[in-house]
Amino acid sequence: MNLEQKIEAILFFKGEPMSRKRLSEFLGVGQIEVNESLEKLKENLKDRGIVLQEKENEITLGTRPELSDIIEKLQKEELNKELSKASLETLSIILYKNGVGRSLIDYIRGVNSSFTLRALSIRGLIEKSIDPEDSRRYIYKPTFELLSFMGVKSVEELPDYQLVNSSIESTAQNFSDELKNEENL
Amino acid sequence: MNLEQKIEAILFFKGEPMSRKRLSEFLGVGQIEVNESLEKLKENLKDRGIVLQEKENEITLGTRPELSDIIEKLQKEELNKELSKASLETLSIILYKNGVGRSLIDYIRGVNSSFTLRALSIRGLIEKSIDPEDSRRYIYKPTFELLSFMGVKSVEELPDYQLVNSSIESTAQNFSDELKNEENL
Amino acid sequence: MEAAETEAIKDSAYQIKTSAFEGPFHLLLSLIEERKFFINDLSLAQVTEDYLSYLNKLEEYKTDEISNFIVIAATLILIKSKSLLPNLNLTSEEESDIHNLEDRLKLYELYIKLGVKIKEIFGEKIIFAPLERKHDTLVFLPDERITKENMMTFAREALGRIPKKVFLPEVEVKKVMSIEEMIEKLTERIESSLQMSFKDFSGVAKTREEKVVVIIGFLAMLELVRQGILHVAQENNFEDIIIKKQI
Repeated sequence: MNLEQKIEAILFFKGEPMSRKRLSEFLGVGQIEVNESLEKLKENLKDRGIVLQEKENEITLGTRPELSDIIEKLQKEELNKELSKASLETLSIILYKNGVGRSLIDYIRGVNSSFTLRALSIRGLIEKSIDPEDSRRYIYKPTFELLSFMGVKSVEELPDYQLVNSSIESTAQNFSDELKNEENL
Repeated sequence: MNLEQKIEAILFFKGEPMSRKRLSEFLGVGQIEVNESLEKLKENLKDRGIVLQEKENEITLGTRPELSDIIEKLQKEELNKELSKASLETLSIILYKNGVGRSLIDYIRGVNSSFTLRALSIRGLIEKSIDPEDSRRYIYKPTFELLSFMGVKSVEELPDYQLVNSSIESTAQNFSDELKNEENL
Repeated sequence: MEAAETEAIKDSAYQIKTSAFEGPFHLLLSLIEERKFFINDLSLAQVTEDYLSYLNKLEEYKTDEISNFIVIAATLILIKSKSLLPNLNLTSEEESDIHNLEDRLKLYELYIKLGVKIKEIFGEKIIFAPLERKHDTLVFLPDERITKENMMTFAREALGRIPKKVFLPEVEVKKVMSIEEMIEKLTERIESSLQMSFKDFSGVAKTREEKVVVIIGFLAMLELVRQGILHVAQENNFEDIIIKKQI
C-alpha cells in the first residue's frame, strides 16, 4: 500500500481535520513524503465526489463544493425522517437509565445499537460522554432539551420511574453476571 | 457533476450503509443508472484507500482491508475478535447461506442456536429480518460489520464461496423436506 | 458457559473433550475423525457405543441439552441394530432417517471446515467504517411520539422481551429414561417372564420422546444380547421382536 492510499484511508476514517505534522508522525514518514503524497492525492481526487480540503496546516476530506446543494438536501431529509421504532426504544432505555453504556442497551434490546445511537445523537436527543469507570467506553444521557420537551425537570419525574429503573438495574446485574461467567471459562 | 461523483459524495457524507433504492429515489434517477454508476465507482476505487462494500441492495464506503493495521491504531473502542466454536459454526452457516432461518441453523448444528444467535446479534455481526417467503418467520443475515471483520467487500469474496454455494444447494433439499416433516409432527 | 460442559469424559475408550453446547454432531464427528473414518453407516455403527457412553455421562450433570443427543442416538441405534441384526427390516422412514443423519453430518462437517477459514481471516484485515462525523450545527429535532407515556411503554416492552434464561433450550423436553435404568427394567421383566414381546414391553410409542424410550429399550436389549443374557429372535421381518432368556 502506498502512502497516498494510507493518507486517504486515515482522513476518511477520522472525518475531521488533521495536521500534516500529525500525519507524518503517525505514519512514521518525513514531512516531504507526506506533502508529495498529498499533492498526488489532490490530483487523484480531481474528478471525484470527494476533495482534499486545506485550512492552514490542517487537512481533511470533504464532499465536493459543487455538490453542496444535494448534500444539504440529504442532510435535511435525513434529519426530518421519522424516528424508527428502534430509536424510540433506545431513547426510552436512556431515559429510564440516565448514563447507560451501549453494551447494556444492546443486551436489553438483543441487537446492536450503534447506528441508532448515532441517529439519536445527531438529532440532539441524547449526548454521550466518556464512562468514568472505563475510559474506552461511552455512556449516554438524555439532553436537557429532550427533558424539557417532555415536560419533566429530571428523569425521576417519568411515569413509574422507580419500577422501570430498578428493572433495568436488575437486568444490568444479570448482564454483568453473564459476562463474569464467560470470563471464567 | 456526474452521477458517480454524486453517489461518492453522498456515501462519504452519510458514512453509513444506504440502499440502492434510496439512492435512486433521492437522486431522481433510475435504478439502472445508479447501478451503472456504482460499477464505475467500484472500478475507480480500485487503487484508492477506500472501498465500496455491497450487501444485497445496500452499499457503504469503508477503508481498504489491507490498511487494517494502520486504521486500527486510530480506533479507540476495543475490538472483539474472539469467536466461540458455537459462534463460528453459526456464522459460517449464515455467511455461506446468506439468509437462513433458525430452524435450519438448528437442524444443521444439531442444537438449539437461540442463545448464540442473540449473542451474535448483540455484537452486530448478524441481523434478523422477516422471511420474504413466510412472514411468520425470521431469517438471519450477515451485517456489514461481519463482512468488515472478514475483510471482504461482499459475500462473494468469501473463501470458496461459489464452490460451497453450489454444493450446499444440492444437499439443502433434504433439509427442507425434513423440516416440512417435522412441522407435520 | 459452564465448566461442566468442558469436562472430559475420562473413562471412555476415546478421550472425548467436548461440550454439551457443541452438540451431538460435534461429538459424532470427533469420534469418526479420531478413528480416521469417513462418514457412512459403517463408521456410524462403530462409534455408536462411544457416543452412548458419552450420552450417559452427559445425563449426570446436563439434563437440559440431552434431548439433542437422544434424538440423534435413536438414529444411531437404528444403524447399530441393523449392523448387529442383518435381517432386521427397516421401514422407509427409518431408512431416510439414517440417510438424513449421514447427510446432515456431512453438511455439518462442511460448515466446520468453513468455520476454520472464517476463524483464520476474522479480524485480520478489517474494513473500517468512518468514525461518527462531528456536526457543527447543534440541532434539536424531537418527534411527537416522544411522550412520557410512550417512553414508559417502550422501555417496558424492551425489558419484557429479554429472554428469561437464555442458557436453556426453548422447548422443555420430558426427562428421558437412562440406558442403565432401561437395562435394569428389561432384565427384571425378562426374569419374570421367559418370553415377551418387545412391543408389550415398550408400549405403543406416539411422541418423539416415547419413540426415543422405545429405541433406548431396543438398544438395551441389544446390549444384553452382546453380553449374552438374551437371545433375540425376530422370526418374521414384520413381527415383533421376541425376547427370550438364554438357556
